[in-house]
Parts: sequence; C-alpha cells; structure tokens
Amino acid sequence: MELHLTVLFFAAAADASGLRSRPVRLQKGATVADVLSFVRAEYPALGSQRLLTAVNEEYAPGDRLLVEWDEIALFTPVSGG
Amino acid sequence: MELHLTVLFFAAAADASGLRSRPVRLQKGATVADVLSFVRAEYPALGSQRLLTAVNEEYAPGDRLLVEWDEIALFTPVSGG
Amino acid sequence: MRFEKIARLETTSGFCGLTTESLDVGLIARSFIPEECGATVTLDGYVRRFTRGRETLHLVYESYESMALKEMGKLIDEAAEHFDISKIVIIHRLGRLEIGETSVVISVSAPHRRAAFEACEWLITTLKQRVPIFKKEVYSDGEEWSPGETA
Amino acid sequence: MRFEKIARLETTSGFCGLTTESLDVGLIARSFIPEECGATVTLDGYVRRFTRGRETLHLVYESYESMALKEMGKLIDEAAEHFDISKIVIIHRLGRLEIGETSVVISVSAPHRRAAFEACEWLITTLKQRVPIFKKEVYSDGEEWSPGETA
Repeated sequence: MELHLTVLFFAAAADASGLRSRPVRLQKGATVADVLSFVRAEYPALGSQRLLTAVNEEYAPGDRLLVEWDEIALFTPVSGG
Repeated sequence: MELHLTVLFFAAAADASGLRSRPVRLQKGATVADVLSFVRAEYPALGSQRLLTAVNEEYAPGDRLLVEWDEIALFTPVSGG
Repeated sequence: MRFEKIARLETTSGFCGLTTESLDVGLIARSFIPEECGATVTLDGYVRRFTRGRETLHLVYESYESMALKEMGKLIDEAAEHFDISKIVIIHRLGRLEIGETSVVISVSAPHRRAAFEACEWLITTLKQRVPIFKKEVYSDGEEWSPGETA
Repeated sequence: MRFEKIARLETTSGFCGLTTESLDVGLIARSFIPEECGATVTLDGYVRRFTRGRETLHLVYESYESMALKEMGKLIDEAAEHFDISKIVIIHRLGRLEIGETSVVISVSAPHRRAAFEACEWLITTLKQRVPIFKKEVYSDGEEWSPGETA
C-alpha cells in the first residue's frame, strides 16, 4: 500500500526544488528520512545542504514513521528575528 | 568670615523641614557635615533619617569643604524608576 | 499597524502573530499592562544596513506560517513556565522590509524587571533557533538566504 | 508626548529628559535606529496597583531636576563606556501618575542584542540608586515617600 504525502519546501529548499509543495507517494513504513532521500534524488540542486524536517507543523526526526496524508515540510536552518 | 550657602530640601526632607530651600550662613571651613548638623538641629522633624548630600548638583561626602555660594541639597534615598 | 491584519495565536500567557504590515513597537509594548506588573521589556529587531561587511538593500522574510505561529505559541508557554512573567507578545513581520524597519517585536511584562529581561532575551534567542521564518538578504550584487544564528 | 516639552540633556551617546507629559514608549524606542544596529531593547516602567500588599491610588514623582539630568547623562556616558552599544535614551516622567502610566523609559540600541539587554538592565538598576528622583505613593489610607531600592 502507498501513502499519500505532501511535501512542502521553504526558502532555499524551495529555490533549489523550484517548488513550494508537491504530492509524494511512498510505501507504507516510510519515514521522514525516506522523504529526504526521495527529494534529494529528485532535486539534485538541493545538494548536501542541511535540511530541517517537520511533520504536520511539528519538528520531526528522520526516523519518524509517516502515516497517510502526512504533510512533511523541508527547510534550511531558520533565520527569523 | 561667613559663607553664604543655600540649602535645598527634597521629598521627605522637604516635608520634614517644611521648606524647599533656605539660605544658611556658616563659618569659613564648614563642611557638608556641618550643614547637616545645622539643619538637623533647626528641623527636629528630620529625625534620624538617612540624608544624601550633593553640592552644586554633584553628590558630595560629609567632609567636603564648602565655599562661598555653594548650593547644598539634602534628600532621602532616591526612588525613581 | 492594525491588529486585525495579523495572523494571531492566543495563549494563556499572551499572543503571537505574523503580519506583512509595518510593526508599531509602542502599540505592541503596551498590549498588556497587568496590574501586578511594574515593568515591560521590549526587544525591537530591525534591518541593519551592513551584514558581514556587505551592504543590504532590503530584506525579504518568508515563513511556514501555520507552524511558525504554533512554535511562537510554544515559546510563550515555555517562557511563562520558566520565568516569573505575566504576559508575552511576539509579532514577526513578513515580506519585504527596508533598512531600519522592524522585523520582530518581543515584549514581556513581569512583576519584577529581572525576569522580564531574562525571558525577553531567551525568547529572541530561541525564536532565532526554532521558528520557521527565513530571511533573504538582498545585496547590491546578489541575494542569499541568511544562514541564521547557530544554536 | 511632545519632545519639545521635555527638559533634555544631550550627550554623544544619546539623550535624557524629564517631563510631566505622558510618555510615548514607541516614539522613545525608535528615537535612534543606527545603521550599524540590529536591535533596540526598551524598558517601560509603570505604576503598579499593589506595592508591598497595599493598593496604590496614584503616584507623585518629584525631582532635583538639574542634578537628575546631569546624573542621567553620566549614566548614559558610563554605559556607553562599559557596554558595546550605540545610542541610549532615558526619559523619566514627573508629577502625578495614575495606575498603569509609564514612569520611565530606557531604550538602548546596539549592534548586538546581548549588549543592549545588559546595558538597559544596568541603566534602570543604577538610575534607581543614583538619580535624584523621588516617588510618593498615595494609598487609600495615607501616603508615603518610597524607600527606593537598596543598592
């Protein structure tokens, strides 16, 4: 079974991917790290820059297991203030 | 020879003396401490409350020697802010 | 600045917001004057002309808005737990900002000023580490996303 | 608040003032936005309803004005010497103040916020120890001159 996921890109990550968001389908059991591998392969312009990850508006680590309709956000270190 | 001095009273010191300022004449060689002794004797309502002293708008200690026309200010500990 | 143009999140200890309108430091600083308090400490952060030796023309802030509001709300709750303060307001501006314009205001009211200073400084430091807001520096010879402050 | 109604003293690192008019925190906070700076920290001190368990009706501040201005000017110069800051403004209100009204505003602009927080806190602490300004608390059952903060 496949999960329907949405990936959001911000700031430098949006510039590198050329996208603000896109749907992604991954196998059940996929983690945040799998999403990262997927987008790094799809968008080589992301290079090796450090990306922070959030799931459904909360920071989440790479081993976080995803569920149907999760929204995963990717962004470089924050710089507000 | 006598010195012509002005003594200023603020806040609780003004309330106790009933004055904002008054001229005082003391002998040459008088110090800030002499002014304090003089006003404490003149205005017993000052009691033993701690008084800070300034000469010509600068804090000055008790042994500060006074000169003609000096302006001596007396006030209880400050409480601005 | 009109408060109704701000995307806001309220918590028991104050509120936070995001807006593209210019920020009114005085209005934010005086959002709360709790009766048990005697002091409010306010941090006004604004656009510097020179950063690491380069001249900035203007800045652009973007944000993951829904998450940024939640994270700012958490900062307020954590600060209220760790410091003896009464109310906190955090407002961050988004979009294009010119030199000297305010990007963020953090205002903390407390019974005693020591806690207000401590909480305000902790809030700006932690906001810069955690809240998903991103600053693009536009220079005369190019532009780049700011690397932010290291934690 | 009109700046022309303020008894002012300018120094190379800012200015200080005394006024019987109500204070505008935002106006004071934004008096200086130096180009090398990114942050201004502002302390807004105001009238608390309860002091040592008694309810204050209002306050009256009086001052040895000429000396108070000189002392505030010295505080600015000392802070500029000890902390890496750019500009300081200190305005203290005099006369009668109601609950919640601002009695003092101290605003410090600095290249880096750490120095602004430190200098602002040092300034309010030292002002309370040194500047000849006197607060009378008027309670429902009497009035008294505040003993101030011990050094």
